[in-house]
Amino acid sequence: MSDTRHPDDTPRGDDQAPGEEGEPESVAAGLTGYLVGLGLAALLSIASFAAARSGLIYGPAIPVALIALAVAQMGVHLVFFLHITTGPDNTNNTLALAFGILIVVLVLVGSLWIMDHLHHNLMPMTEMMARQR
Amino acid sequence: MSNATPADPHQLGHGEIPSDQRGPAPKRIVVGYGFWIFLLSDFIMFSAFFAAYAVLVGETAGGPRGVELFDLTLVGWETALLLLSSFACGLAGLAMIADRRGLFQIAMAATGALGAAFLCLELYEFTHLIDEGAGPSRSAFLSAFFALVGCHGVHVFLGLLWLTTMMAQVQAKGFREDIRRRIACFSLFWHALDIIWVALLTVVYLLGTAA
Amino acid sequence: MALAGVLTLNACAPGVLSPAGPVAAGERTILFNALAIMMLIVVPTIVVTLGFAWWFRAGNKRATYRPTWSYSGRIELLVWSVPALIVIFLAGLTWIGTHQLAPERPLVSKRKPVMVQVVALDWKWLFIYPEQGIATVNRLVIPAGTPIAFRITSGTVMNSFFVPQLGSQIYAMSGMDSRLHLQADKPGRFHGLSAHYSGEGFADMDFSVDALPATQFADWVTRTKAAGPVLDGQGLAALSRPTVNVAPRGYRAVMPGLYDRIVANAGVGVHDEARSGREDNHVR
Amino acid sequence: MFGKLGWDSIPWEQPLPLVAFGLAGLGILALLGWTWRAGHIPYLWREWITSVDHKRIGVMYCILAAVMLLRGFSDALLMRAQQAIAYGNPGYLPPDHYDQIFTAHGVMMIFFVAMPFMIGLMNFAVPLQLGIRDVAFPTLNSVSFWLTAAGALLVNISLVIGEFAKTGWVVYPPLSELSFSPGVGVDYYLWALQVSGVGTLLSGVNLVTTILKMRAPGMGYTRMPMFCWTSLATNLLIVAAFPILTATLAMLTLDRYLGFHFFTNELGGNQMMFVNLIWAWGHPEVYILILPAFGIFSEVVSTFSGKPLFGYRSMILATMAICLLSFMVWLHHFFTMGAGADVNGFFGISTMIIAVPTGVKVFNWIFTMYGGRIRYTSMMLWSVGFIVTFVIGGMTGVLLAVPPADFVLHNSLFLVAHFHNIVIPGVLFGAFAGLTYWWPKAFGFSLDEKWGKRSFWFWLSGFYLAFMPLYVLGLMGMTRRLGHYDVAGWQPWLIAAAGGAVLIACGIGCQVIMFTVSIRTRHDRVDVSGDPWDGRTLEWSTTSPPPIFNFATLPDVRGEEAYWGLKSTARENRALSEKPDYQDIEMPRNSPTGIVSAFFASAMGFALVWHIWWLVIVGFVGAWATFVVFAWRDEAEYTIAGDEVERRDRLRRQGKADLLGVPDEALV
Ligand code: HEO
Ligand code: HEM
Ligand SMILES: [Cu+2]
Repeated sequence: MSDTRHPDDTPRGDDQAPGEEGEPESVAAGLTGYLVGLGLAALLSIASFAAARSGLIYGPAIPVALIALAVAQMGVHLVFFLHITTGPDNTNNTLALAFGILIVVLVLVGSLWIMDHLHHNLMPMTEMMARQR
Repeated sequence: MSNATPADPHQLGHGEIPSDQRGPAPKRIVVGYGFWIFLLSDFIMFSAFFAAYAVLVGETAGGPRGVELFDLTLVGWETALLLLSSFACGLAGLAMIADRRGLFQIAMAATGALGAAFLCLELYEFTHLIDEGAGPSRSAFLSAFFALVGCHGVHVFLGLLWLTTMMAQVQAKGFREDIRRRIACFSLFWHALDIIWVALLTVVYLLGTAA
Repeated sequence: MALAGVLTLNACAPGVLSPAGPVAAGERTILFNALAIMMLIVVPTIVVTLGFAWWFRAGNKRATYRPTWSYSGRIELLVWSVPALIVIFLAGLTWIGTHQLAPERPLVSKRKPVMVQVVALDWKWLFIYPEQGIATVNRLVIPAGTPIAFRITSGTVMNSFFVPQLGSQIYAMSGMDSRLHLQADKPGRFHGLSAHYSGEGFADMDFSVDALPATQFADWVTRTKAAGPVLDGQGLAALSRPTVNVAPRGYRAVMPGLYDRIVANAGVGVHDEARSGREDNHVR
Repeated sequence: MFGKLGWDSIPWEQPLPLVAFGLAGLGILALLGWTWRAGHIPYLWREWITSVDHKRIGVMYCILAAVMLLRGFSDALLMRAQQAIAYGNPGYLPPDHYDQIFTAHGVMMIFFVAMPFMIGLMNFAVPLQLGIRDVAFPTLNSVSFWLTAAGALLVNISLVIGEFAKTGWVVYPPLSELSFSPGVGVDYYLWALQVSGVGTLLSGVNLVTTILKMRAPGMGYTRMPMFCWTSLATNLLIVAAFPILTATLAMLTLDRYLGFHFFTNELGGNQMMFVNLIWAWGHPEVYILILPAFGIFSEVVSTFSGKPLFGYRSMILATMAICLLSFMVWLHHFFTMGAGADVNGFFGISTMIIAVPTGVKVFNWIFTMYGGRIRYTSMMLWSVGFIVTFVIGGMTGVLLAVPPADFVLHNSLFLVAHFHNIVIPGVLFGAFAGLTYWWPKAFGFSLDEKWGKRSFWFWLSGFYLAFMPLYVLGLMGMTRRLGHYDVAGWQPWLIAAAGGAVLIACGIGCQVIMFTVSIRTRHDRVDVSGDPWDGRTLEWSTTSPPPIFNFATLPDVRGEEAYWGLKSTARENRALSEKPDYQDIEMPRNSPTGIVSAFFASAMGFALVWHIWWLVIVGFVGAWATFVVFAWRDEAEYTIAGDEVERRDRLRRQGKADLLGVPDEALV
């Protein structure tokens, strides 16, 4: 349905569709955005591979580095490709994202926590001894 | 509460109206927002697969572990293909804004080709693993691996189906308003798959081989 | 009032309200504490609901109509804080009770606990006494006044090991080794059952628990050792086949380490048997 | 050609379902034949089946729910009869059959009764309350509905072709794995829920978007009716929880179809992960059911007390608190799995914290009644009955949330009593109140109150008689899902419970009479004002039934209780608001996309159950092609001319003028 008062093209100052760019949509500006995004993403990907394999990072800390890099890269994708920002015009989109992330975190952290305890408590004696060795 | 004038009963265009009182949003925004919500729900679905993977990653039942199976070079190529595909998809969006149908089709075709190449690599990886006796029925770890990575693959496949449909539509109907909206949704979808891939790459392949 | 009604139940049929051991007794007390404290707010709530609903009926000319009254800071404060206070108390009770009565926590006692390994099968219970080297099916015999240290697993689907009068239940799961500590204070016979649905024969998956005085328990062990078959791998496979209403029986000896093998072999051996019976014929 | 399907797939040895199905089939055929003869088919197709109007779709959801309620309730009667007699004997139902019945009852009641009732009422009322013309995605809405119906169809087909799951409604593995449940029952479950689950998810997306992006001008967040708020919370929960269900069921499906080992006993599978995941969905699910009901009660209590809702902002806060908290408590369904005291304690406490916002809601309803002038319609009876009964169910829920208490009450009939104690007075009474409340809005005439009230008293007393004994039985150590038992002391209580079920049956009977009588006498009970209850929210500002476009011009909202404000202003000024400037209205065209895609989805689901692979492909391609065809069409909307809008709105204004006793000179 469309409401006659709001023809499709009128931009509303307060609101954006996710994926839309904030500035007046100029193709050149858009192109730069995607190029920067591509560059950053490529850089971060390479950094991830390097972190995992190069031996430059202290072994036990590799997972932390990888996770940090992954979060950074997801951020790059969100900002440069999906155009999700924290601008006032984007509040609804960001709030929805925050809700989604919250649930993802709750499900992941909760499940891992629960399963870890279950595993610890219910692991067969024999296996437990095998692991301690 | 409001000091509306008869001529402008809803004070549209006046900055003072709180943003939540300005009436229904235009269709473009409604559609984009709805699709965004859907994507978030998709992320949540993936989080369940990720949780299952994380719980089962150690359950190899005497079978091979990730380190013994994953080929990071292949995964590197996959990553590159997806990234480029995403970039091409961005270009398609720009072509649409510029109303350049030819450019749009070329960019979309590139997007699709890169995505298809990614799928081929993934299929190659899968068949290779299965041939080695490391198929999904080998252990809980491999079940979780195939399901998680495969779920992303299925999304790419459905994306390709959608992409070709959009190309055909643009060819037949041009950049109609509703088609533009759908293209915007498609590009959201395509970019979102990259985000999932980043998580996959890190959790499954890099962490799986780093340890 | 409702509480009184519930209490009188004790008499009619034994259940979780007639505890026969320290775990069940603790759980009943916690149950009553929690119930009582909640009644404190729930009963007045019900009374007030009915009261307001009655008094403010449209036909009542004496009731004052306040058509716009819809906010009161004080009441708001009250309706958030009173439940919150009750929940704080309950939370304390919960946290402490949960830790004290954790199933995996050994009971305090001067006597050395008796070990029992429990295996849920289709659809019967196998009890192995590793120290005595004997086993029983569908009848659990324990010494009264002595803590029992259970290890519980399943040779088939999920079940739950539960003796209401003794307290806590816990799931029996294939490949898992659950711990539970219970004790019967006095001699007696109790009803035990599976509290988690496990398929067609589930309803008949109950067993009896006999708590005997310590000396009689020793006698029983001796008697059991004297006769009956030996439980080995083959015997277990036969036992695993889906059947219902298996009469209680004893095994004079058990292959050593059988329980650990069942746990470790999650999914093989026993399970094949369990499965094969389910496919073709329905058990009636 | 037909996969695993053959003549022996039909349970010839079980006459009961066959006869029932045969009778139902005959009934449906007769109905269809009659509609055909009477020439109603084109009308049905045009105005209902292909309708994308949220009001019609809402009504269809409710019809689906009502029909499935009869189905689910007949299963309940069968179970109650079985348990009443099965002391020391096997009863009249073999385990094989009994186990299907309780599973089907649970599945049907949750997914195809409670959910469609709530989604249907939200669909119907939310856009009207928000002052808009439709939901965000009208065609998608129709797809959602038909997918839900397709899921219900699959469950019902399983009754005669094959079997249904015998695993309990949350299908715990390894019992639900291929090794232990080799039949097609679990497959039916999986595909029925996946198909309807997609529908539910899409409907969640649709309503979230509608509420967040499509409110009438002036309808800020803190001016939305309470029902819209609880709907928002519900749909956020749907969007957040259903994907988890989809993923979990997909894993089980992979185990069953492709030999994966997520939850098997062998090769490292972990059944506990399933339990964890299913409840990560399952707990939010129960709030998905109850929150809309809370919204309905809020509307009803406030309307019939003749007062605004007490503590509106507090209510919003409580709603959103419940929404978030519901994702932090799921472990309370498996305290007895052995996660340890820290984990159990944490989840136990977070569960009881929900009692606080819920309590706030209860007290706010009570204080809404305080100082009111309560009109005792049947809706108000349902509401008071709800409050009184629900607090008992909530209390026993909190009791179960105390792990040491749950260790002895888990899986007992005490638990069964707890959730029926919430689901029946909460969800069902809410649905009944909502149905009665919005019925005149939907159809232009009101329901018969006499039979409505009788039904209430039967349901209420029946509920107490049927479920209070279960608390007792639970304390006596009786577990759930028992087809027969050997404890003599249980039987009297089970017989009492069966008596309760009979009372409930009388309640349902009264409802059937209520609908019949009301429809027969509809001409005497016409609602001309559009506002039969002296309502406060915007749905009452339009006519009953509303025009397809709901509002001739979008209402201009100036505060909370938008319509109450309009009425007060009109009374004060002794005039209606100025005649608006009517314009053309564009409305979405009807579309068969929903039913056609659902047709393919059912075919695909059925084919997957029976391994008929060619039909799977046909189904998939068909569904995709349907969407392509839909996307291809050029005319998505049609226009209703401003004059026509004006003509229809003139009648509405006339009605309002009469209702408010203001002169209607402003009309011309
Ligand atoms: C709509 C459905 C619904 C709702 C709303 C609830 C609400 C609650 N539930 Fe229930 N439940 C529901 C449906 C179910 N529950 C279940 C199982 C279940 C279990 C698991 C038991 C077990 O398996 O052993 C627990 C611990 C709870 C707890 C609660 C609590 C604490 C609430 C709270 O939200 C209630 C809050 C309300 C209260 C408390 C009353 C009003 C408050 C007042 C008056 C304030 C003052 C009160 C206090 C401070 C106490 N539930 C199952 C079983 C599934 C299965 O196994 O098959 C189902 C279907
Ligand atoms: C209308 C009256 C109802 C009656 C008489 C009734 C009766 C029953 C009975 C006898 C059982 C089996 C209990 C057992 O395991 O021993 C049961 C289970 C159940 N009922 Fe109901 N019920 C009713 C309504 C509902 C409603 C409205 C819902 C949900 C919206 C519901 C949801 C369930 C669920 C989820 C189960 C558990 C199924 C399982 O064990 O897998 N019931 N009910
Ligand atoms: Cu719950």
